[in-house]
Amino acid sequence: MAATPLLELNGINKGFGPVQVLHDVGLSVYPGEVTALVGDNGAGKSTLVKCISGIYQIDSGTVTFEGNPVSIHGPSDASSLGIEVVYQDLALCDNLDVVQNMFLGREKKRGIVLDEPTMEQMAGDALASLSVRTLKSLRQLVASLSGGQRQTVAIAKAVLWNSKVVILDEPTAALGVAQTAQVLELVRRLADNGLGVVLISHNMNDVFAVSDRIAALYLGRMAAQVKTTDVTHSQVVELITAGRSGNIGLPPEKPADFNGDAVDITPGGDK
Amino acid sequence: MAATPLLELNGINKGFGPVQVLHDVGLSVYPGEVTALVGDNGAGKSTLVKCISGIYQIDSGTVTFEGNPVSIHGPSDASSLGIEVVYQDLALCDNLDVVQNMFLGREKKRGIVLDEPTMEQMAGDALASLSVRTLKSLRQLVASLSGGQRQTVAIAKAVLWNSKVVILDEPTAALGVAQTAQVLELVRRLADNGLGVVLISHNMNDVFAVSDRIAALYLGRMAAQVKTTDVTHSQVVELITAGRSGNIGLPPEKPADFNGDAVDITPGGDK
Amino acid sequence: ACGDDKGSDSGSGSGSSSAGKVGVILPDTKSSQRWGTDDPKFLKAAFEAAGVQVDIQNAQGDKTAFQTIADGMISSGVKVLMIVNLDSGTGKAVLEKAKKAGIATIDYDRLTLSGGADYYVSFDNVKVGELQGQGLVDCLTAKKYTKPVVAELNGSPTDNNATLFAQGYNSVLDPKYADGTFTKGPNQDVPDWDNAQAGTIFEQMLTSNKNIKGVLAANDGLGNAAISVLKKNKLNGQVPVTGQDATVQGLQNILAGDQCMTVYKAIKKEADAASELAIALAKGEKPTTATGTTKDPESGASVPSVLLTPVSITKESVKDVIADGFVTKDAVCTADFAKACTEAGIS
Amino acid sequence: MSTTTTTTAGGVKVIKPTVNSYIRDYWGRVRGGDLGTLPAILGLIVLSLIFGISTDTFFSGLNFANLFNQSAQVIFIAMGLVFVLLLGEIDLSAGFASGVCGAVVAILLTNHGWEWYTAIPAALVTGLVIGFVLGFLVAKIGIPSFVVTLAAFLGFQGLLLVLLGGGTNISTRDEFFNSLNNDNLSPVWSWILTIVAIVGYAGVQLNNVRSRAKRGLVTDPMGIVAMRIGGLAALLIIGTAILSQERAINPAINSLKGVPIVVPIMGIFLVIWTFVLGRTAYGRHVYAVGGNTEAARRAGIKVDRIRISVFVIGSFMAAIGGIMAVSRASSVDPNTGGSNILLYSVGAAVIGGTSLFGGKGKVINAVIGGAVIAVIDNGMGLLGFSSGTKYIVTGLILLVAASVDALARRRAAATGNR
Amino acid sequence: MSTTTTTTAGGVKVIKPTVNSYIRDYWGRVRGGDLGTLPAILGLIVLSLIFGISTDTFFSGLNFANLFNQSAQVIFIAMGLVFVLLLGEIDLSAGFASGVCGAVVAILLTNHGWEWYTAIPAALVTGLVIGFVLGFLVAKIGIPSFVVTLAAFLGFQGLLLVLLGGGTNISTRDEFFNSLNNDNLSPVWSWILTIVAIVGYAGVQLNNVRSRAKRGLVTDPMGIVAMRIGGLAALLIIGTAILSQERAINPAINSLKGVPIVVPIMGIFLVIWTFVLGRTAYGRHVYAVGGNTEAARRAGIKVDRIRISVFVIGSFMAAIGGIMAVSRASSVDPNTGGSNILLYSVGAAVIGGTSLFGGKGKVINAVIGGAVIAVIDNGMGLLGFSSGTKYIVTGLILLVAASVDALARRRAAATGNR
Ligand SMILES: Nc1ncnc2c1ncn2[C@@H]1O[C@H](COP(=O)(O)OP(=O)(O)OP(=O)(O)O)[C@@H](O)[C@H]1O
Ligand SMILES: Nc1ncnc2c1ncn2[C@@H]1O[C@H](COP(=O)(O)OP(=O)(O)OP(=O)(O)O)[C@@H](O)[C@H]1O
Ligand SMILES: O[C@@H]1[C@@H](O)[C@H](O)OC[C@H]1O
Ligand SMILES: [Mg+2]
Ligand SMILES: [Mg+2]
Repeated sequence: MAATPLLELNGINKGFGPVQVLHDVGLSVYPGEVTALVGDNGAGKSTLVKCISGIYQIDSGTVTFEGNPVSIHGPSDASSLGIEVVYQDLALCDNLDVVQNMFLGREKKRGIVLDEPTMEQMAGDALASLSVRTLKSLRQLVASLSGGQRQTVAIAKAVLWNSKVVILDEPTAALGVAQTAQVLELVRRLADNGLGVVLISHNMNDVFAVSDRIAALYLGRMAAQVKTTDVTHSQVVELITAGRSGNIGLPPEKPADFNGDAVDITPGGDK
Repeated sequence: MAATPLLELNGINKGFGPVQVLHDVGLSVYPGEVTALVGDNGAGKSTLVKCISGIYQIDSGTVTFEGNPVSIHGPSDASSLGIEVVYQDLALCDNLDVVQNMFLGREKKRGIVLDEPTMEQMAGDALASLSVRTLKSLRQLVASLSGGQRQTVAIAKAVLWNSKVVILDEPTAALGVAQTAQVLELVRRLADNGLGVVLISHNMNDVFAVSDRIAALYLGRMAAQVKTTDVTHSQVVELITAGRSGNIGLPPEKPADFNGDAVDITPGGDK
Repeated sequence: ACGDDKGSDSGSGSGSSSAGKVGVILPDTKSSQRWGTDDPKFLKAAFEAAGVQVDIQNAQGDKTAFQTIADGMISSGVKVLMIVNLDSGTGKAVLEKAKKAGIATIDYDRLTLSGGADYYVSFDNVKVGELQGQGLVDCLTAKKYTKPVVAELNGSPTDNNATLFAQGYNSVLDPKYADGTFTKGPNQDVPDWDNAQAGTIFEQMLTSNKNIKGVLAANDGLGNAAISVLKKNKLNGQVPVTGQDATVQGLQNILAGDQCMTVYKAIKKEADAASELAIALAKGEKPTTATGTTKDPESGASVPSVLLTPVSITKESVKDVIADGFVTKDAVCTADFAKACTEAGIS
Repeated sequence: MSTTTTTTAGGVKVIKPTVNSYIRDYWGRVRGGDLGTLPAILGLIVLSLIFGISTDTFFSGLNFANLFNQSAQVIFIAMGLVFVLLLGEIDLSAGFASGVCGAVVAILLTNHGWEWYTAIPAALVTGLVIGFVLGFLVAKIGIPSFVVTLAAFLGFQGLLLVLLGGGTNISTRDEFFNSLNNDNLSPVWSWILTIVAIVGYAGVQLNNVRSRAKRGLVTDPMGIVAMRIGGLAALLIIGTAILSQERAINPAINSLKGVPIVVPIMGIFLVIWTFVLGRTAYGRHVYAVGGNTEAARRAGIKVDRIRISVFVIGSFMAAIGGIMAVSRASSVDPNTGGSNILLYSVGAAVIGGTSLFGGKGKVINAVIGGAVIAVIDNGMGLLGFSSGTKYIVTGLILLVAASVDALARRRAAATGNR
Repeated sequence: MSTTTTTTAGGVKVIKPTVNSYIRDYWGRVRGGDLGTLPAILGLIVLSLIFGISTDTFFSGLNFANLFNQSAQVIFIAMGLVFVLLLGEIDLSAGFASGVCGAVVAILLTNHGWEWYTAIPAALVTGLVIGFVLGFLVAKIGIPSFVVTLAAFLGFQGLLLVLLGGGTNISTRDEFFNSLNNDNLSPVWSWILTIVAIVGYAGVQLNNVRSRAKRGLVTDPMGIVAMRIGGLAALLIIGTAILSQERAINPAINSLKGVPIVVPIMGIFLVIWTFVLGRTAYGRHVYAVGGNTEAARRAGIKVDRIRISVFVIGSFMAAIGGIMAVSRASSVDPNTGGSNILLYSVGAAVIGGTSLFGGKGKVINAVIGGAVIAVIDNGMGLLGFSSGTKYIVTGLILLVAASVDALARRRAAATGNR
């Protein structure tokens, strides 16, 4: 495995109004490796992903890509660097069909005219590789897809492109047994092809099955980033739920540190 | 376990325009039991749930509740029968806060005035029982919640009420380890209190952990409804992916039967 | 297809064989109530009496609708087209299209500049303005105010008549301003003759210029808007207001002493004169009544015209308007005004 | 930090806020872009200062009083439109509906000799019926509200003409009726109402704190509650004091003082509708349907009924707006409720912060937005521009007022709020 | 069933449709409520029949030709508004923007003696600039489009008054310019254009089938393609034949025949914008931003640029609408683009099936909706009702036309589509 990370975050802070969600978060993504990002509900995983892809502007901190400091101001910056993201809130256009969604923003053209046949064919191939069998038509509006079908479209959309880093935010949450297996296999294959992959998941079996490293977020702080082979299942669960496990994880917490996270921000919100 | 089902579906058919999604589906939900509804992505599980709760009108078929035929024309009919549903697409109002969402349509009042203190307290208690720890405030808008937090709110919303049947469509998909355990425990507890529970899940471990019966949908047909103790893990997976396993499941398929499901409904959809 | 007398405004005497149909387009109902009530009534009566079919429509201030109505009348085969234009531009376009189809044209009340209509029937609109100006001078003189401040509420900037009215009253008032008898106060146009806007415009004039002592309002609707504001400030009766059109509301305001005068344009006479011309044209005859001419200031052409004389109406002469049959005594002398009516000699 | 941690609802750790922490939080929210009506109020203040500097009458008591009468029609219509907009619907017919209801009252008063206390209810009922029909067509037949109310916009314009016999102006002479949007309360009554309002507000605020405290729920610090009550009291007292001064043009002839009658009427509706939206289940359901119709439907809310009801409220308030317009002009004409009334009313709601996409808005928005529009119109009138210039400047001012708001909210978007 | 199963894209089993199965599917979709422009077209036919029966001139060639000239302004503005509405935005200023651009062209032609080929581009550039400013304020400053364009509505109204020197009107005398929305093509040219249009359409359709077939993708059955081409051809040929007849009231004075010049202009814009929306990446992005702005942003689409662009297109088409209005009236006045023009234009787009919430609509909607409105206006004019009645009946007809659509779509909702 290469020693220099492909993508490196340092000291990332992010708050919404009076609420501080991420505190000094650091994360390294190595090429050819799957980094699992785990954490409790509301720990800040999706927020971190959106900071990386430029959907949110970070309050402070640095992002380094292939050794160079970069600043990402929007999703198009991220994708031009070669970072692809499958978001947890899938962000598909309900009024467009499957093919149209998959190529959104990167349509194939002949001259200025859209090359529909090519796109239809490529979309079909990508979906087929993800074990999609119940889709009635590639021209079906996304609005009418089942939960799992939507998720597959979002995943297929992200892996269509030659990118360097792929981030998947709970990609298998809505998937069936076979589809989940396909996606995990895909994740592994991407990493084996030299990409840096970040996989967010609550499923420890999946995490241990495909990841090389595990990064655990706890209440907006990076509790620990460890090699998967160095930890046990239950250690990771402890990191997720308590922020530390034995001698790994955050330093013993001073309770006051976290009080700030539990301020009721709208006292008497019903006036 | 009681012999008469609490809720019984027979010969349910449902199509959207030219697409037939459910074919002659039958399902029995017994009081005091957890019935797991499984099936591949796009098999028709969520559609079936929406037919039960009156979001979709069925094309034909009968619904029997506590032995009496009923016709459900809308969600309010379902909830007045005592059927509560947690939908896969959570259906929360982003512009309302957590408490407001949880009591939506069934607000506590004093006279004509909303009784906010009571609702706030009840909501807090319900959420606490589901291991929610990262929520900043009960008065936070739902729009700003994490995926798992949203899901917890939706579940808490459904179990606040004294109902007879609770249907949960992939309730743990976005949940963390601890929260998932809580929800499964809750599901079991509900059944033990005599309710009929339907749990939709793609996670076989969860299914086998809590369910009494398993109903498998395959391409819109009910492949089999069996006791959990009578089948193995791999048999269920076979039912899901092939519609039959050994001598259980749908009769050997005549391929022509399913052609209809794969018609491209928008040939040349790009004109 | 149905019978020819489909339109609700069509004449009853469709028996007359020789006469063709006449189309009349009125402008709106906002600039003055006359277009919605008086003109259609009098015109219809005149055509019906002559047994000539007529189609009267109102464009409701919409010039696109104005043209569409004209198109429809032309395609349904009218012999004569009579219009009160919304502005000279569309008026001209309509007149030209009619002429190309071989239809005779009449400008009613408002002259279409460069329009080249065959005939023009109206009042002398500059004269209307002069009467308003003179009326205000008389009322202010009677009140013995020294150097009274006069506010002007002009008509719509898009109505050529409004320009003519202003020309008239300013020709009377400007010398008074110049020689210091009167003081020139605020002066604003009221878009579309909109009464509600006129109210706010006048209220603000009064707020910023508290010693306004006279209001030249271009018609009764605008006058009433000013009177409401004066009433609110309990100044009604002390500040003379002018008007035009001799509407029931205007006449009542005069009787109540809140309005100084109005200008009565004998609309029935105007309608009769116009319909007389149109009837002759519809029968294919050459009209003889258009003895005067009006010079189109833009094209310089002389348009054969019938020009009637407007009359200034004050409290004493309200009865003349009633006597002329323009408004009924019942309408004006309601319970609230019974006493004032008797005082004004209306029996 | 000297905060006391209390554990309440659902084991969620909460900290009892102090005045300091409350202000810090509020400031954090403002910096985060959660501004509420703040920008519109700021805009109002800036506009007032500009007009106050450039004319010498803008800040006179007379002009202050005028503002209320001038803005009444738009504000009442806008209050009703807030409900319609909350559902993401639109009512293009509100302007002419107000005209029709105004015509009804004028005709009954003047032509049929009814008394105000029968004629006004008749007009209000007309409003209710209109709203019901509109709502029915939208909710039950499913025609988009834009089309239904466009048709009604045309239809009511015609109805108004027919009612007015083709276009006559009808004067109203009922003293009480005309006084509604022209006359003033006596100074004594003005003060009594002011005090009632202050005491009422204080009562509600304190009661709220008490009932939450009793449950052990987080409450606002008393200091903040006191500041709120004090703020409102100061505002009302200053306003009433100004309006109680003599402001007649010629005090020798007649005296003009006191709060315009229309002010307490506006106040009452503001309180009622704010209560309905904020404190009743009905109001909650309006927000829910506007935020996510499907979620509301699944929660068992009768979406159709809510939809019909907002049109009923919309047209009812339009009727009141129409009554105020007719009262002010002491007459009705075929253009009452026409011209820019509709756009100004929708504009008032939107400028105040109501979203056209539903789910976001308050009744106070209508009042503040209406005030912005009225101040612009009023100030422009004092400046005496020509009509062309006036339109242009009005447009520009509107734009500037709106961009204060927009720029503030952009920050909100940048920090991810909403 | 005699269908051939082919396995194409992504292993998804697909069946090659036959004419029969295609029609069956289409019928299934229609019964499921997926109606497209069908209801509006149906409404159009029903309305035409009603007016044709109740007047003897509605179906005359002259009246048919009038319809195009009468509807031109609204249809051009509505075409541009479709883009704005697709993004869920609104442009209240489109009417007066068309007036301003019309004034620019008239002033340049008449007062400054420019030629039409310089004056018209100047007006179009004015439109582009207006659109850019509006779009910039919405996209970059973040003011809601309702407020920006309400301000612009007022501003342009004023600008128009100022341009026209306070209220005069300006006549245009340029023959070519005036002919644009008044005169007709010669019958020979009419036929040539008709044939070009038919051949072009056939070419596109057949090419489409060929290129899909080459890839082994599912194609429409040839029978259906032939029916489509045949249908369009029949429509155009019948129309051209009617319009090539003599239709002058008094052919002796001047002859009137051929397709109105404005028809091919409309046709060209219809084709261009349909192409842009349906076949280019830009069009795709417009739908995406309208459907889900956040998803579009995440897909790397420059949302702000798209937002600005739709206002540019909107005002550009408004400029063309203004040019047509001025040409038709051979003059411009301060009310050009005022009155009901704006509401009718938005109404045209909405009646045709464009959603006010964004993401759904086609340019053809504007044409069909505009035709519905024009037919109502035209037919009502022939019936000769009094103004009040006319407004009421117009409103009612609009309502009836819209409820056909609504009732059909309700079924769609019932079956879960959209
Ligand atoms: N726009 C916002 N405004 C305020 N708070 C927010 C906002 N977005 C997220 N949060 C809060 O930030 C925290 C982190 O949210 P995030 O979505 O990153 O969690 P997560 O780790 O992805 O959780 P999950 O596993 O449930 O998806 C949550 O407590 C959430 O309520
Ligand atoms: N409104 C609709 N119009 C057309 N097809 C639809 C519609 N809704 C659902 N479908 C189709 O019906 C099938 C069943 O969908 P459904 O959502 O019930 O699946 P599901 O079993 O819940 O799948 P998942 O596990 O992915 O949630 C899918 O193929 C879907 O594309
Ligand atoms: O009578 C007046 C008419 O001549 C003018 O054109 O419009 C306003 C009316 O008051
Ligand atoms: Mg998340
Ligand atoms: Mg599902």
